[in-house]
Amino acid sequence: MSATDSRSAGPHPAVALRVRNLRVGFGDASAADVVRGVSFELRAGECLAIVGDSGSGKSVTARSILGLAGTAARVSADELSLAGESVLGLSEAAWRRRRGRDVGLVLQDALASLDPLRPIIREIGDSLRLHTRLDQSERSRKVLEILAAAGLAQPELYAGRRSGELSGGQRQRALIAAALALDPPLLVADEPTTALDVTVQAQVLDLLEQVRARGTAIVLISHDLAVVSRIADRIAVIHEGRIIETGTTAEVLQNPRHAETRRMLAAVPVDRPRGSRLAPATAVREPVVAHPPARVPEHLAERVPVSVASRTPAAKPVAEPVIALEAIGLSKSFRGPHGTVHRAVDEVSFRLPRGSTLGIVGESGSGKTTTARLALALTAADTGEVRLLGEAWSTLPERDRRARRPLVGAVYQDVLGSFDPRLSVREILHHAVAATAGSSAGGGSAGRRAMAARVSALLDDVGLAESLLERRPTDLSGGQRQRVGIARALASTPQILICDEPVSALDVSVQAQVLDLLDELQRELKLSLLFISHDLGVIQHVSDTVAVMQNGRVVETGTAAEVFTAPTHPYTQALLAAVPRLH
Amino acid sequence: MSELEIQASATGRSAGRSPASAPGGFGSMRVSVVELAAVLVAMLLLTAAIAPRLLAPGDPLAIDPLAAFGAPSWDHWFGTDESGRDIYTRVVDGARDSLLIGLTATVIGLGLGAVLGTIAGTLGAAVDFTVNRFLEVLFAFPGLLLALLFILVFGPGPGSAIVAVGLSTAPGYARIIRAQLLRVRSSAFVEAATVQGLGRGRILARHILPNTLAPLFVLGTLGIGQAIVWAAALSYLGLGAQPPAAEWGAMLSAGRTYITSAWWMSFFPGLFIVITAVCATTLGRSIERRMRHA
Amino acid sequence: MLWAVATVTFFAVRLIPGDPAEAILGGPGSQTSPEALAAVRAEYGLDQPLLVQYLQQLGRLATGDLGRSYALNMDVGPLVLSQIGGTLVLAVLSLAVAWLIALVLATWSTGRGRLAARIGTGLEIVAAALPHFWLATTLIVVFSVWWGVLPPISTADARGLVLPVVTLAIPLAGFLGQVMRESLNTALESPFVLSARARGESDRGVLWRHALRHAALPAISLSGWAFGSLISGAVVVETIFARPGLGRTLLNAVTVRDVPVVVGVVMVVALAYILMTIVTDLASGLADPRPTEIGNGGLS
Amino acid sequence: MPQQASPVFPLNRTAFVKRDRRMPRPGIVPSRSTTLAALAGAAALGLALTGCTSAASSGGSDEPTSGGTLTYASGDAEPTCLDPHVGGNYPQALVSSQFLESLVSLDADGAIIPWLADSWTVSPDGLSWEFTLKDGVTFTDGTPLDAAAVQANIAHLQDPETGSSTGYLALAKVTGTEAVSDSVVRLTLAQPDSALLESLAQPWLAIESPTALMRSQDENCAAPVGTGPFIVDSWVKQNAITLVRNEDYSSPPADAEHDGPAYLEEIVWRFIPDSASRYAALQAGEVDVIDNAQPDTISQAEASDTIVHLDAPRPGASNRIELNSGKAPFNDAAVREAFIRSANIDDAVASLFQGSAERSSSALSSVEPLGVSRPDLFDYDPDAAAKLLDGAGWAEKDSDGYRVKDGVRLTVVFPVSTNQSIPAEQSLFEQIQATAKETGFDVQLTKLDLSSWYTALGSNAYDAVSAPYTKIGPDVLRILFHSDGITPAPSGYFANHAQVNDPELDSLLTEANQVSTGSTNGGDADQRAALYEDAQDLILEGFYILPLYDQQNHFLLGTAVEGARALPTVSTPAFYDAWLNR
Repeated sequence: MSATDSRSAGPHPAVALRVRNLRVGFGDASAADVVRGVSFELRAGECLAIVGDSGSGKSVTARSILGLAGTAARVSADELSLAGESVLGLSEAAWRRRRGRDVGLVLQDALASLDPLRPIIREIGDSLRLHTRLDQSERSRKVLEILAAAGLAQPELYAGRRSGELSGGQRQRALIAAALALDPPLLVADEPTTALDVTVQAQVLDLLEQVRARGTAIVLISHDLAVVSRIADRIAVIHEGRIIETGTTAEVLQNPRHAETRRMLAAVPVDRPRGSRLAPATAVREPVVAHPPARVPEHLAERVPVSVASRTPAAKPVAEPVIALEAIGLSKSFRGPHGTVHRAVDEVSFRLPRGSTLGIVGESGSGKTTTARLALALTAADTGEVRLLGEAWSTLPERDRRARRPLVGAVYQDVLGSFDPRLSVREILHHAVAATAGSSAGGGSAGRRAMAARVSALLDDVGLAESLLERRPTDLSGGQRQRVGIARALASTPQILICDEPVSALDVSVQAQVLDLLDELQRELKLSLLFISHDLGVIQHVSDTVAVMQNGRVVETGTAAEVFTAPTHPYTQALLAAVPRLH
Repeated sequence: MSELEIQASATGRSAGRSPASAPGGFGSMRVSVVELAAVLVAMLLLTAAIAPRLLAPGDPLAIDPLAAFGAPSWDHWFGTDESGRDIYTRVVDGARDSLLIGLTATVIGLGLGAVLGTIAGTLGAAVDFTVNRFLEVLFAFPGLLLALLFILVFGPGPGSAIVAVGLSTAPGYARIIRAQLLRVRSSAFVEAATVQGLGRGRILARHILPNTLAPLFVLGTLGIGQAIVWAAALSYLGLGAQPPAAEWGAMLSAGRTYITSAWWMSFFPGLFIVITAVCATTLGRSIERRMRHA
Repeated sequence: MLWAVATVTFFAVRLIPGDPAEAILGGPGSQTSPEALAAVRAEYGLDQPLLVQYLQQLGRLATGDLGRSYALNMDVGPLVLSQIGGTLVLAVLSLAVAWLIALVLATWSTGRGRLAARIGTGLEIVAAALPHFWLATTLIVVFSVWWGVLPPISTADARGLVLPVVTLAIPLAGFLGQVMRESLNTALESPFVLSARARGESDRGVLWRHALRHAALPAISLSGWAFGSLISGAVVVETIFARPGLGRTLLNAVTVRDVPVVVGVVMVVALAYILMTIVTDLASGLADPRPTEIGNGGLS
Repeated sequence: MPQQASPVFPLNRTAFVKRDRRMPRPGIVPSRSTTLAALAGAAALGLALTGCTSAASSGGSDEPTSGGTLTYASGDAEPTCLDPHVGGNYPQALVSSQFLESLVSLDADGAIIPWLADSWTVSPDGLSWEFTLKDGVTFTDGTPLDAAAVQANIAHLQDPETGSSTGYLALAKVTGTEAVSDSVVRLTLAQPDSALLESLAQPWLAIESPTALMRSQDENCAAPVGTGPFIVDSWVKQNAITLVRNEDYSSPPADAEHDGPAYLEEIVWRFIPDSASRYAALQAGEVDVIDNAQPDTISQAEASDTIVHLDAPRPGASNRIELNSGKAPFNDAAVREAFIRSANIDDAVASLFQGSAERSSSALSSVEPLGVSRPDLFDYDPDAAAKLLDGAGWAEKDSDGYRVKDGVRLTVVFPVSTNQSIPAEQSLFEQIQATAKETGFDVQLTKLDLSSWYTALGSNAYDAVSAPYTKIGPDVLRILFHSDGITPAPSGYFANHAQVNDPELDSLLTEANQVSTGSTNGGDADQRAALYEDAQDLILEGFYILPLYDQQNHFLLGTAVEGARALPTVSTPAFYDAWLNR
């Protein structure tokens, strides 16, 4: 590998990539540019992280480095050079000769980024086929070497498989291997670890670290400062198409100069105590996120008489049960493809005390989501039961359970899919209120006024402007959608909120706002939260108690403090070790 | 994810996609020239169907044997047929019958398909199984044969042709509707409604059916074109509209005999069948695109 | 399944007004004598109650005997066998040509800008709207009458196949092409295509190595349906181009109420359709080896 | 219209001769030398007219040359059985004329001439007929043609198992057969039958090998064995019948042009139901002869120099619209006449048939020597029609312009068979519909397939109908207009669509049929002609039918085809004398 020695050649290794005043726009010339003058440079063996929120222009920047911004893109720059050679205005044919050989690209979703119909050996072999004169058998041999180098154990076993037949980690390794097949001096990695489990994420970051150590220059694109801080030498923060801050990783993390950078740093939930704000009130563009601290439920009750009645717990005003939700020995199996039986949830028990948050954490396939569905009584458990406020819940027939459903709200990961696509925000909330208020809201103009008041109260609760009422969810941003989802869950004035990965599809900074919102609502409305996530940082931040799941079982429970400071189970320890932190 | 959105939207739409810049709904997409043309053609066809005399003041049935087989000319834009009738007038006049046949047949097919599909999708596994087998059987019949059999049982005529085309398109619709229903039924928003405590019936009425049946409009628009072609095929086989009605399929059928000597007799009715079908398809597709992006 | 087809067909055809015995005696045009009619009724069991006839027919079908044609003075089995070849050749060739046209059109017009895509889509929509009988006539006029390059009827050599195949293929290509284009565009926008480009793959390479395969999937599963529609089309095309085949047999049989032939042809067509569905399922499986259901998804 | 009941030349043939000078003509020229001269003239004329070199260079010979394959494209339905004894319809006659032969034939003047029978005699009472067979004729399977063979054929036709309809009815009066000697066969009749020879001349009563008739019906249907100039070689259903030359042929009819085997080596008999395809195939040279040529292609052919037109109207009835006198409104003769007077046929025929069909005003085909034409009865005269209707009580008109009586609209239900009426004829009906509307008739046309059409007739659900009927000789009148024909056969079929029920007519027709004649000449023949003339006057003056034109039967031939003609019997094409000049 030729690049290996270039790094050790001297204190100033060769410049691998130089970008000066890159501007990229789409559509009409009148439309605002997405990238508005980005400049940076990168030397061999160096890793530059470009960090920014959705829409900040970071991916477009990454793609422009490979000339892949798309046919509709207008790309201009004062300089764009790879290893000192300008690539501005290269013909498509010339670009093709460089791609894969001079620069490689790794995308986020390996499942979709590798052709699902072709075995990975062919996918990786394509780079060799395109840029070398190796014959078929030589290519196969080389691919196995590359896969091995990418850390894939037993490459000969997996090389013939398609991306869908590999695990997430194997897949991502294969994707990186494909980009590195010709050992290009520059690698562009666009969110390479997003949506991966923490342990896999750590492995992938380790792999990238090795690649960098071999002398490859890496441009790492991410929205998560914690992730990049692990391997980046320097960080460039991009915001609205401009790089607002660049510096070594240490400089940026410790002395952020720009407010946006500070905001992004603050949004990282890891090691942030329960209840502390992740998003500054001023940094949130939504109009009413900042609640007046004095606000209490009674304040709402004054404005909306209807909700007073429904907000008051229906039963047991005096001796309220201490446990909001309790799972006792839950098990659930699914039939697999070849008659195999897969035990998704295995003897799971937990307790959610009233007004507190129970975080369930685990990697994909650990049974978290099935647990959530069991808790919502959407599927029946094979054995065990879920009790709600000390009374039967999962064992009831659905008809009887229906009356108690308003007590439990749910917030979903795929919030867009959980909305009826025909409905506007107003209709979604109307339906939600009507579903529980049912008869009490009644008809007539009084009912309509009460309904309108309730809907605006809900919007107020989640910090959304009324101007969004007529929108459809597809026209909202990810954060706004999740707020609408929360408002819908609150419509029935539930006592318990079950949140299944509510923030995992969101950027860190938006995630911070949603987490803050949930925290506030919990305190204001005395909600009990069952919070499910694969992200230990999030769980650590939101939970009072934590249950760690692996392969359908709860392997460790305890208070957040116990679990995160003194984990007893080796799996928990491994998870914690893998959590990206701000270094 | 959102980065990919930009990639996807790189073809023309605003890449920023900030909420404020997307007013949403139909207005957000530009109307293309093709769509405009389709709307215009559709309006002309509707005018022809509702008030044919506006576009062609003549009598579509007026014969003039001495002017038979006239090539297109200033007096007769589309020429004359074997009885000296003006083909332009007849084509305009035929719009009503042809559109009516296409429309009614599609409505019947869709309606039947919707009922079958809904029954299959809602009344449990046993019914689903039965209906599904039934649909498979119907599907194994070539559509034209189904129509032929129907017409032979109930006799030829426009009514039969309409029902026959409707019948033979119904299995296709039913399958689409059933699949859509199953998809909607297992969708996250139906689950969300369950969590809200809605009963099965209300979920069905409020969420599942509307979302299943909403695409029917588009499906129908796309289907009208085919229905018209099918009905024309039946007329061509002499099983559709009866003389002297100026239905396009029947005109085409009559004109086919004279194809080597008077091409205009079959060309223009055929052209209008194709234009109508293309127009319906274009409109259907554009509505679908808009609904998807709305 | 076949039983259901047989039942539906039997009763549908028997509902048709008219006397099959007359059909047996060479159609109503001939001036039948009552004696002959009676003889024929007895010979074919038409004097039996309908239910008995139905059961008899089912019994025969179960033993693979398709019965005897009323009108053609021969057994249905050999008749169908003698006619199926022509239709199969026509259908298979048309399917192949339709695929070819759709592929060429889709690949030509993709990635060449909006105008090419518009033209491609437009051509597909128009093609899908073309009625077979109109297309056939137009082709005959142009290629046989005006230019005299292709025969308007079936011939011993392959030239006679060109026009009928093209007639059937063009509308089908319109449908296949629309589906193919849709999935081609989806595939071209997917991340794996971006990955491939990032490896230095050319437009052509992306198309042939990646996108086309994805584009072909829905079109393959559509081929079962397409086969059925080709049989419908064969009814018209075989008549116009004077080709021997099941379509023409069927049309003739339906018009003279030759129940055994109608049932026989429909059975064979249904069987062919079922086989075709199996073939397309296999082909889809070959083209897309991914497990169809949840399988190794999130749970493993 | 000069057409009268003259026994000479039917007008159409005259017209045809004028139009198609270059054509080999359907059996009008008695001697070979004249024909050859005519052929030579035709070739010369073709050259002179067109200057086309292909005709000259591609052969250019006036002498018939042997060999080659002729491809014939039929627009008629494909027969289900090639043995015309079984059933007996026109498509069978078309193809079986190539390989089967009858006892007698007709010459161009409609006179009976010998074929397989050299001569015949009839007893004075008309009940016994003796036919002397031609010597040395063998069937193509080697079986000799003898009296026993004829006996076997008549037995075959009369056997209900055979399922014969046309032949069966034609032999209705034959009660017995007897082999007088090897070469003389005697038929015994129950009553005299003046139409017997005409019946025997029909291809549906052709003589087949008795050995072959012993085979199963399936085998016999697939390849009947006769004495004809060609032999059925193979039959691929829905595609083609291949006929090969009979090298031992020895029995041409008396009006044939040569002796010995046919010139053509092979005939490929194809079925092309679509008329446009059929004509296109002829134009493209894929086929040599087509039948059922449509009027527009005929006029195109007339204008072209590569296609020759052969017009051979079928015998029997003319094409006519029959008015159902069995029920209202046409049970009133005045209404029938009003309808006839309100229909503008002449203009329609002129525009639709473009000169290929002549207006008829006879119940019989113009090739029938005994046909009576009454042009005066069938003029277009809407004023007269209106007066007739006024007089018949249909004086009022409703808002749509249709006549009404007692609140009932003057409606004429007119089912049209798409199988039996060519498109031009269907258009003609539409024009009648349009012109009759002006007088106040609401003509309701319904296009039906054959089965539905027969059903409509069988259930008496029609007021007007048009059905062709082919039969040699005026006896067809008895079938179409005798009141016996009103009663449907068990199949629901009946021939008297006009539902004429006139005892006077019945007795005329019966009597004419039983005139004892051995030939169509002499005193008996005159008596027969007179009876039929009276009968036709009754039919025409009763306004039961609206005659249109002869049963159209047009063939188009590629220029390479020489010497083809239509047999004067039922106008089926004959290729015995045909040869290919290419």
